[in-house]
Amino acid sequence: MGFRTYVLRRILHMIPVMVGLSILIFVISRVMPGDPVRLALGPEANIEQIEQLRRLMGLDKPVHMQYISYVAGVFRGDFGYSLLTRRAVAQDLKDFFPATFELTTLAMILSILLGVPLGVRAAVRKDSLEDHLNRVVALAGVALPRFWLAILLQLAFAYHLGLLPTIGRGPAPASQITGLYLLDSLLTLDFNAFIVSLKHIAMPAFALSVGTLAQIMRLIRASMIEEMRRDHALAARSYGLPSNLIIYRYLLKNAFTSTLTIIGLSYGFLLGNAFLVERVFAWPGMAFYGVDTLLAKDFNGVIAVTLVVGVAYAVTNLLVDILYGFIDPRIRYGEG
Amino acid sequence: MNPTGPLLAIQDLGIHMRTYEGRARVLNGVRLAIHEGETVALVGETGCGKSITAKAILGLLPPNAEIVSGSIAFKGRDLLRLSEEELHGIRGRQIAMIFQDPSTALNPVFTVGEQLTDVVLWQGARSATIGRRVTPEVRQRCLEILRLVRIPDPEGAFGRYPVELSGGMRQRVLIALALVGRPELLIADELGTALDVSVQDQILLELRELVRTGGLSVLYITHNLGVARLVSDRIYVMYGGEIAEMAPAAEIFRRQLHPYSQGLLAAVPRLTGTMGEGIEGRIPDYVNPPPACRFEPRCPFRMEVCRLQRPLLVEAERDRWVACHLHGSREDSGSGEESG
Amino acid sequence: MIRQRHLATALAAIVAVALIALPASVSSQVREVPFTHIEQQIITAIDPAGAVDESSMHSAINLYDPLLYPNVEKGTMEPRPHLAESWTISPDGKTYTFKIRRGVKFHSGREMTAEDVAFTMDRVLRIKRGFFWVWAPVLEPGSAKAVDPYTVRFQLKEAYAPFLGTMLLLFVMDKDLIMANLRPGPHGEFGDYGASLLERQDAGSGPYRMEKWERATEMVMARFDAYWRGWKPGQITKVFYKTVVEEATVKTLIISGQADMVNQWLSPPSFLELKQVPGIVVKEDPSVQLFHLLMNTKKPPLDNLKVRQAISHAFNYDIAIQQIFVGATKAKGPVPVKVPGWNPSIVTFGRNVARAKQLLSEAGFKPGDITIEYLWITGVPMERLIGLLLKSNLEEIGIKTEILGEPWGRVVERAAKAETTPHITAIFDTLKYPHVDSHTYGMYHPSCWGTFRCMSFYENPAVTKVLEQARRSVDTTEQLKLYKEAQALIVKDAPSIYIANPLHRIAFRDYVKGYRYVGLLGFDTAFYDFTVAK
Amino acid sequence: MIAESHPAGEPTVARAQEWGKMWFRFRQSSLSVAGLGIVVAIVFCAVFAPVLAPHPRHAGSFVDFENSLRPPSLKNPLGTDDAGRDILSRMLFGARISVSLSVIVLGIAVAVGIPLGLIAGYWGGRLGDAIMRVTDVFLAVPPIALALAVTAALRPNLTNAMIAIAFAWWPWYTRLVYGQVLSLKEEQFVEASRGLGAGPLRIAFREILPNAWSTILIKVTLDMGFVILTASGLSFLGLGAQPPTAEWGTMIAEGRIYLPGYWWAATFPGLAIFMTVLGFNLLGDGLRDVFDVHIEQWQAGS
Amino acid sequence: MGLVEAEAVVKHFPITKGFLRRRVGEVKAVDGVNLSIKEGATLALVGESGSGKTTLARVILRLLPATSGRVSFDGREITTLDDGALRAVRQKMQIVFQNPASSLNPRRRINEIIEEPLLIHRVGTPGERRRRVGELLERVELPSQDFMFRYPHSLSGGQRQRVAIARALALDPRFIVLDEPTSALDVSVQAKIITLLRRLQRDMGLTYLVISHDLSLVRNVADVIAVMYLGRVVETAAVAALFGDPKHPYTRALLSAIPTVSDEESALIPEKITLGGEIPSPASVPSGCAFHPRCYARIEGCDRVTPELVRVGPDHHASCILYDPAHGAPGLHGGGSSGMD
Repeated sequence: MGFRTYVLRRILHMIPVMVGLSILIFVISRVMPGDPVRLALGPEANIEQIEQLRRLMGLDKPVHMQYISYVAGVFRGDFGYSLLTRRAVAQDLKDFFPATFELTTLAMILSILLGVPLGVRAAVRKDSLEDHLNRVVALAGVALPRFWLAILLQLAFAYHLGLLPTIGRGPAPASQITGLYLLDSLLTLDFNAFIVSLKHIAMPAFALSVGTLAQIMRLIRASMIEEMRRDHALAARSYGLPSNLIIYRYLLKNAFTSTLTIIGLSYGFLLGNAFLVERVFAWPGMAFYGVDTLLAKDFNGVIAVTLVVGVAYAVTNLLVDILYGFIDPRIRYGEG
Repeated sequence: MNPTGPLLAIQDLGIHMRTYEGRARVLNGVRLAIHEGETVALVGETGCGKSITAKAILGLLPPNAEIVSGSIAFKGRDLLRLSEEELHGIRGRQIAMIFQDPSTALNPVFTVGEQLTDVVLWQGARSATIGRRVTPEVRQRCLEILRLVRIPDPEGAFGRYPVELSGGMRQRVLIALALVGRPELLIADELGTALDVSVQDQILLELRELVRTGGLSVLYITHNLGVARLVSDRIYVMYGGEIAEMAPAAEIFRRQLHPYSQGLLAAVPRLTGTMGEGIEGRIPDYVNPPPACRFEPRCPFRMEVCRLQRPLLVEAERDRWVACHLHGSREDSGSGEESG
Repeated sequence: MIRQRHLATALAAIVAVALIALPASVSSQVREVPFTHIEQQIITAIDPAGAVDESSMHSAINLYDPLLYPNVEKGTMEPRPHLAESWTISPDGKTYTFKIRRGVKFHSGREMTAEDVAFTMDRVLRIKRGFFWVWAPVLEPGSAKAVDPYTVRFQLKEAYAPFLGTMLLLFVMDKDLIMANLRPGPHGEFGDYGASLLERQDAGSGPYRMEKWERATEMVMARFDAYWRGWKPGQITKVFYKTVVEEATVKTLIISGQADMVNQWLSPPSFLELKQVPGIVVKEDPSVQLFHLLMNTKKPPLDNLKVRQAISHAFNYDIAIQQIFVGATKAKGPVPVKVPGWNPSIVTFGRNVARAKQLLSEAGFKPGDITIEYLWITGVPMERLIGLLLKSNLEEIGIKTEILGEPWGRVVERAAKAETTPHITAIFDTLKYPHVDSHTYGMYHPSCWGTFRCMSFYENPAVTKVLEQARRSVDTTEQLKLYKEAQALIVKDAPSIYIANPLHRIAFRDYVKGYRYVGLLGFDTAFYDFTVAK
Repeated sequence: MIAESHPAGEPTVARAQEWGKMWFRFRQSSLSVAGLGIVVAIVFCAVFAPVLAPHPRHAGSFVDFENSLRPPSLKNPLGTDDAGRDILSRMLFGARISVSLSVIVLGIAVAVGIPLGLIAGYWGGRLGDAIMRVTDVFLAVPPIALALAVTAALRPNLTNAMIAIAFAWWPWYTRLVYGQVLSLKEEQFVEASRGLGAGPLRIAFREILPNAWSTILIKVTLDMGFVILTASGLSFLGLGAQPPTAEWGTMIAEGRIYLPGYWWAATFPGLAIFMTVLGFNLLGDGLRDVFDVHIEQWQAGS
Repeated sequence: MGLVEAEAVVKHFPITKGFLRRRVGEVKAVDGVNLSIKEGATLALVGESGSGKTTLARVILRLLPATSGRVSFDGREITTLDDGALRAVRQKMQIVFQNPASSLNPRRRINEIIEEPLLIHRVGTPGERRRRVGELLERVELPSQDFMFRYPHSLSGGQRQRVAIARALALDPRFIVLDEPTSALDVSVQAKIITLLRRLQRDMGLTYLVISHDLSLVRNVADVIAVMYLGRVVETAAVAALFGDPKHPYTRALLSAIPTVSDEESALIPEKITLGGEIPSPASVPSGCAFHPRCYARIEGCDRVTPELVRVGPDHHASCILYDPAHGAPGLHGGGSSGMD
């Protein structure tokens, strides 16, 4: 099986999963006991108004018809109308998604940049005090309730030290290109804005990354230890190659490759935890929006957020798989 | 016989390993010598300690191993007393090892060229820089070695990943990697035994040719007596972490002095249609080994003394050394070092 | 001559204004006064005809001007002139005529006229959102007419006691701006009635313009330079109105100085904590809020008056007002004590466990027979504590309680029908318009069934009759008498456990001046009133 | 008689040896032992909460607002919460809830996930495909997001939170078992069993499943912590246990508004969750060392 | 008529390509093999990796379905049997795998492992089964009480293989496939196992199909040998004939590469022939005679003609163009076959 075919198949595999996901979440949203229309119209609305809006939104039709028209809408880029924000859900997503994307991406980068070297060090110094310390700290990262950590961070860095802003994304850079503040300010060489954005994103990104970082550190440690036991590691030593070359080029590439798919999966945990972290930091992202729509029983918002999260997760894993194939020739040359 | 002494001389090497079951006395007073230009085979069954011996020479023992006694003298220098840095200078450039399994001893995510280039560039260096500067000379040197080990289309192989190569080709690449540093001593661990017999045959022949033309000394580690007979000048038979017997290759196949060697050879199925009964029992428990002779519980000729006193490796006949109470020393043992 | 003198005065005035304004405009650029206010609830809509919650009111009050304004200067909620300079009421109480102030500019720069006022009223009545329900009983589209550019007349179907007070809630909108930006929608010739426009910008004449609005997190408002009331140094020029859900975060923000003012919904212990921080002022005022537990009179066994009375007797009011609400006054009936029209002669229930037990057995229930559901709104911790107190009090008389927290939306949803409404629901009710009617007719007249304010589903024909009479009564004394009579009747039927008129607390940095509490929902957070003296 | 029906008591001896060896491997890491210690302590607390708690009534409908938010003292070692209840007592009872919540959720996930994984992996075919497709759908969103959606669709309480989490959790076991089956299916002992004429049911349950148990056990151990974390996340958003239930997540959610001034109300339950999850994670790591025969196993001469 | 007969057995594995899993080719693992094993005899399948010998054995046991061809056991065709009938036949056909470390379930005790076939086929009462397990352990020369309750990993390789053999014997089979039964073992242990297998064959009248790449071993255990190369049998003969007078160039090369341990043996093998290259992948079998790219005796036509297995002596068949009557040039090999006709 060629690599290109493999990628193509992975992409096409996403379609039934997304259809399934949309059905699942559609059904869940329709059995929710709340009446979003009532909710949207406010406490003083009367029956007539409610019925009117219900018709307008097609909620009087049978569920499968609602689903079909929803899917048809999605293909036109129309995710329906949000009863919570009273505008097109697509517009909401456009506004909220970049914030989440920026946050989770930075958290992921942070996790990898910190987790990989820590994992390598722990593996190299296996069973030393440093290793034990690393492991306990890493496990602590996994074990901390994320929202609790977020609050503690706020108390430490904003309340006691006053170093970082407590909430929000900060002011948007003058020119918005991608909607990612860090990137936009860099692109326009607006370093002040960059620093401001960085200060704002620092705590939420760290709070979010801690678990994944720990996960990655553990994985890298385990697979580095495994790689170090392999014949080719011993062989490399026997050739008289310097240890930094062996560890950081030879073994790390193998270890990273074998942990790559799990790193991709851990992006899911990041997205999941974003639902809690964004709330604490009042980060205007999709997860924040998602919780609000959920509490407001805003069907269209909930479904759209779930789908976007699903797609983001799937695309990440797809990219990871492609990257995996790219660095591991065993995949590229179709062993499996 | 050799005024300068052997190239490599292992004396009384003892290695213990910490395991769950306790302290495993894996090597017990191993003694082995290799002279310049000589090919020596270390023969033994699974778990007899032959690979540990090889790894001990290069200082590549696993972390739970502990050297408790002895010395490994290479050109007069005791490798066991060298620092990791000094060993680093020896590995690959003076002593090189060809690993056993071609499917696992190559790094799967780097091309053959990358792995060779790195060895050419960084062998013996303290640390490597980030980039790889592949000059035409480096590339030339790599291709030259690939040609030396008879890889067809070296240019093509240079850019390939191990997974794209056949087993025989991978084995050749492993040999190439070991030869890059022009070592004086080559350790070949079960060379070719993971390959099909027809391919194994090619590789062994080619290596023999390389050794002959390059004046290399070789330590072959194998469980296959036929292979040992094919390639070596002298054979050490190892049992239970000890050297049971040493003899010139031609002679040991005619007549074995140690009961273990006898049993082992008898067990080999022959084309003549004969095949022995095998040896009773199983390899010794290294945590609680037999008190004196480690072969004693399985030995058909065991005597009282075998349980009380450890038999030492003595020269029972000319050039034939054996560790067994059945064979006394030819003269005053210890007067002469074993020699080839 | 006279004209000339006028002209001269006008010229002089212009010159004077120019002289003051010129350096002022220069210096005003230098002296920006930013202000950060934190609220825990999001602004659901900035269209005043879109929502009635406190945050949305904040946006309306600052972006728009109501026709009348509470008399904050005197510390009362009595209506005083604002956009309307004066008004007359016909003797039958059915015709209200307002004189509109001249020279009021919308943010578009156009001058406001009576047309705009009439348009605004029609729009609310047609959209049927926001405060429309306040006017719906007496007005319909077309009831408001512009007599001339500066006179508007409202023709009511019948006399309506709270009408003048409701004019505080009529936030006048820029008709031309809206009509120029119609999108297709359900309102015929009016399309969407500007709904989509008002998602992006305001159409008001208020002291601030909306600069940016991210619904979930932040609204930025900037000073409207041409505001008709003018500007003085020290007034706030830019407002960052942020939404932060977490109470701990809110505290962190004000303590660290990242916020200048935080909202009233923090818990009493939090305010206690803030009080001890130097540089922070916690202002406490007796509120016009009512905190009560609505008992669903249509749901057995609470349909039995004796059971309701028993529960009312079982509750420990002292602990609630002293230890949970810390410093609240005990609620005396549905009307908060400070509201004009409250009936001081009402006798409410007090804690009497023996009596409660007796009532319960009279009603035919034995201990353990009854399990009731108590609903509280997640995010309002005091309601949870009251629930815990109620549970422990009711245990004493053998009633079991299940405590259930649900988000506000779900509470509203469950209020729709008596069957879905829980036995007891905890509600903070703030005066919606400055009239006793809000807490009597608005909570106990069957017309309000289905809304969260009427989760008692209270029905007593005698009370209904009195309430309707009171509303229609033109004579103020008569009116108040009727409302007081209604209060007495209602309390006897025990449709709610009246617990507290809590203290209204708000925290701000000590350099913020000019804050005053008037009781009416949202009107204390008019940023125009504040000055910052750092 | 007994000796005959149960020859020589050998199995118990052999088993004891096995356990002994496992315990030896486990002991090698002090962190694993620490993890076990924490877990044992928490289970102990859960079982003996009524005995250990200084004020057992405080876990119920007791209130004492006079003593609300008192800092740690001799009477209340970890302080009191906003209803004047002893936090230590409530935390001890909270251990019961958290542990049983995890056990129930994982019980459901295992009971549903494993058979499905076995069927999908061993029988395969159209049914297997269908199972894995459905599993993929469930795995397409993070569990907490899915659990959130489900809790929002139900009445918020402890039982429903459990149902919601289990709803999002089972596919992980299906996928785990599926992967295990796929690799074990290729093992020779499975082929050997097939060669002997064993039916699929026998192979799935007698040959494959016993070999997957260790992996499942490790995951269950690690998940014990993660379920508690997820549940606390739901409680944080007000979708979990209802008052006066002394659930840790709810306790944090209730106490967090009093930070930083009355720090103890949220901090101690937070620590409890932290320690529990840490304990189960360390234990899980330790078990992995025990079961993963590759690690540290030395074979002489090979 | 042998106990086990294979006729024109073909086993192809499809190679799919592209997104739609189009079938673009086949791995011709077994490509038309005829075999006949006489009752009580031992047939050895010899070949290097990729020759298809293991696949063939699995097809014979119906652990894999055949693509085409027939396999019969005791005169009864088993390629088309339904599951129920197959179960009955399975009792009489057993397999012992190459690696006892992986063919024994690590989570089961030895007694459970040996008892398993009895349980599957519902043989006997628990007491009878227990006695039977003890008997079987004795038969494979393992002290029964000591071993019964241990787990496989606490046994040595040789002991494990004995357990595997005991399991295979549990149902009194008539035919056992021995798939590289000793290649994972040391020579001294190998000899013990071979001795045991021989004795069992003698005592129980078993029929063996041995799969091996070790010609020296095969020389000592087999009656008849079939040499496979890329899915086809290239030569088959009685042991003496094959070693004494190998006909096929591949067989000769294989024999010449055997590492020997004595001069007597060295004298028995053909002069050293070193083959170039390695076995091609079964997915791309060369045209004509599959061996031709590596063959030292290649002649014109080898790349076009697929040679049939033809009789080259009594019970001696080879498939090489040199012996094909249609292309015959027997002169070339006259020397080698002298005295055999």
